[in-house]
Amino acid sequence: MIERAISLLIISSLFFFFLLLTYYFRHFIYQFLSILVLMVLQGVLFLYLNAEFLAAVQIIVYVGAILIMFLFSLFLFPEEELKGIKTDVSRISYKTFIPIGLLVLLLVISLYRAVPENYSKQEFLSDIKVIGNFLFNEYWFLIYLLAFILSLPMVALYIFFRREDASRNN
Amino acid sequence: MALGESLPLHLEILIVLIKIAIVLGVFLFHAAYTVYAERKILGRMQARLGPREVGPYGLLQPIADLVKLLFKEDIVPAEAHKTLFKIAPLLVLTFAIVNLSVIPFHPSFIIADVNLGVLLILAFAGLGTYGIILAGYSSGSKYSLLGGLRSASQILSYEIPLSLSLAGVILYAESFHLRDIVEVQVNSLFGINVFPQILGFIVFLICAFAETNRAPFDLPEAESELVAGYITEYSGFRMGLFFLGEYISMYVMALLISICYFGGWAFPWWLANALPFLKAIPPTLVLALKVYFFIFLFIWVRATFPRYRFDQLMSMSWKILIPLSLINFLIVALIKWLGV
Amino acid sequence: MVGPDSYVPSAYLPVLIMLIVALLFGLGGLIFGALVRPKAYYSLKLLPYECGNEPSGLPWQRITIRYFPIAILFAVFDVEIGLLYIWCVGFSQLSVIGFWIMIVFLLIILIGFVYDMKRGLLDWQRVL
Amino acid sequence: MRRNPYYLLFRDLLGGLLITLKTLFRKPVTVEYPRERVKVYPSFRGRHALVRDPETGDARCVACLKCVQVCPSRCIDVKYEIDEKTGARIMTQYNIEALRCIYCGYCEEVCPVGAIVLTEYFEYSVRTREEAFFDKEKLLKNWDEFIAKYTEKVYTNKFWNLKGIPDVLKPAPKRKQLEVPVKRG
Repeated sequence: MIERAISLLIISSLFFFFLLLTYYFRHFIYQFLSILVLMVLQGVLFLYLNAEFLAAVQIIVYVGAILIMFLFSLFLFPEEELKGIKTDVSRISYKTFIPIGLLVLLLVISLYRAVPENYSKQEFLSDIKVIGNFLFNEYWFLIYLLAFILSLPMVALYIFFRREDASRNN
Repeated sequence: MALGESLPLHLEILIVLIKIAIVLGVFLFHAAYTVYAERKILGRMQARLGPREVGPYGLLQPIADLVKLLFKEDIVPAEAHKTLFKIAPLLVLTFAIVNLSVIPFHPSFIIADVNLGVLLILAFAGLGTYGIILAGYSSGSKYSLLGGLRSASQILSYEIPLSLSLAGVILYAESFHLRDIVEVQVNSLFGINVFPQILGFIVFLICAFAETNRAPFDLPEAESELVAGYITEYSGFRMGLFFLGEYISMYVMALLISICYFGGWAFPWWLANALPFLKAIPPTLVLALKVYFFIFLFIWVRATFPRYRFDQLMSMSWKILIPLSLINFLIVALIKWLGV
Repeated sequence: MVGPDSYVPSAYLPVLIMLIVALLFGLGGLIFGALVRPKAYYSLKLLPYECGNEPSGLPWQRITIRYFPIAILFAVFDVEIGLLYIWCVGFSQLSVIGFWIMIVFLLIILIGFVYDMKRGLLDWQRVL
Repeated sequence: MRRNPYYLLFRDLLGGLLITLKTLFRKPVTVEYPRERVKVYPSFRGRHALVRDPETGDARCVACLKCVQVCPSRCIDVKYEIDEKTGARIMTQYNIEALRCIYCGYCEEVCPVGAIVLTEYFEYSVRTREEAFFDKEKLLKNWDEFIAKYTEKVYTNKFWNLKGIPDVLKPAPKRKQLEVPVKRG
């Protein structure tokens, strides 16, 4: 097991190194790149937990999709504007936490059952088929919820864009 | 099947290295000569001759190109982000080559025998997109930035119908491993996946053209509007790395098409029963012939069709290909569910 | 079966080796090229290409917002595809509800998608 | 948008693919220039030359200046003296700036004695602008170089408008007299 210890040590030290780099860099594209490496490293860590599907989804969804979304939204600002941005804590109001709290509550409600008896714990972690059956047969309500959560931004997108367009025309 | 069980670890690594050397050698040779074949076929399709000065029939042209690229000056524009500018072509090439490690070339020849073959290819495609965006961003030129963004959003939009049409194949085989996909489809009703999933095949083919930035979807290299897109500022060997990446990803796509939809190294059972001598052909050769046909198709389409406009490209992906691939997926799901 | 606390993903080692070899291949070519190629720069050569004109301003301006919905839609569909793939792999052991929940899932996603499409978010030229 | 339902069969796309496939097996139209040569037709207009009269050994030009007048790009410059005994003009300088020439052939056509000619020789390229500036000696030398490779005994140019040249040899517009309607009354 010494190779596992060594490789985990290497990965975690790389993790901290790139974590420090996100603070070190001033230019947003380099900060973004270090976050990207962090996400890939997280995928590798999932591999070490014998969760290979989770690792692949981590890379496909987080690195391939969500970070690209971040990047595009960073491109929306010219470079000079990004330099002047400072955090303003007072703008964060308690209303922000209401949807997050609701989401957490729903997750807890839907996850109130533990893993059923007939799924062995070892297989449950590593075998994709077992995960699939577990998700779709037992926790189908979560999938149903997720569908609404996913279709929400698509509807919100249009409203956001229409407002953006109108303000630009004025 | 973990490494280091039957043999000592360093021997296993040596075997893997030898396998990688073989695969890399074969594919770099093929990529170089695909450039030659493309120029030759494009020439003949336009009633021209193509390259024929260097060596007999111009056969040494790829080597001459390589030497030229190596000896060309490497220019990094003054306003560029230097580090990113230098890393970006390496990213594109690396993530194109890594895809080869999960593709089986023979029932028993595969570099990394992992369960998640298709998913890894999708993951590396997502990572390779960053090479293109960063190349566009870091060049410090307006054409590059626009080309990089366009190319990235093109690849992003075409990855969805691509993976949706692959979902039909995965559903049929119930496995991500490309070897399982071949074995299941050889024993299925039609012998190849094209017949129940003709829609999925067409969508996959179109998306393969768009994913590899080939004509008629070569928007990032649209000479008429964006000079050369994200490779405007690149010169010398760095530009060569981009081209190598493009040609290798072309081969990956051709391999995926022939493995997922045309039975890979095997002939469908009805053809093998009708013509028994086909069983004597070595499996890798069968796969290679299928791949060569699709590479020829890539070149053929480039010689024939004009380029799409950018908004046509996007609306085609979202409005036509995604619904089509979903329909294909639902058909496969119904077939499986009803147990036909 | 090896538990998660002592598991080494050795099946992925060849992928890592392939990654390193590919990187070394590209780097090797670049380093060899750096040894042999000429280096005769002058300031005119290092200008970004702008059809022969002097470049006017930096390229990093505000880009059109039209790229942004594509990224969001891609993220949504990517999550969907991740779920779809799990569903595909475990298909033969699905229960009836397991089969239909995916169809419902796809339909709900499609409702949002069709809404965007009808409102013209994907038409590049249309003003919203 | 309503389309022909045959559109779904991709007939136009497949037809396009078929055209390129057919062209693949056609003979290429390329001429590999240094090894193969295109046939040069008699009315080709190439490098300028002044015809050397075999009897006098000099140019046949009579310095009538018609070519200078007719040249659209004004690249011909002629200087002459007047012989005091006979009153005839004697051409002393004849300069052509070949870089400005548009190879229209008007100078040949208008020349009453057939002195200037645009030969059928086209393989000339220069490294400096001065080399493309032809004076009298250069033009005569051009003629010598051209006529040395010429195999037939008599040379005639299709653009020369001399008396005695049969109509068949003249370019097409000259053979047919164009009739221009004139408004009457």
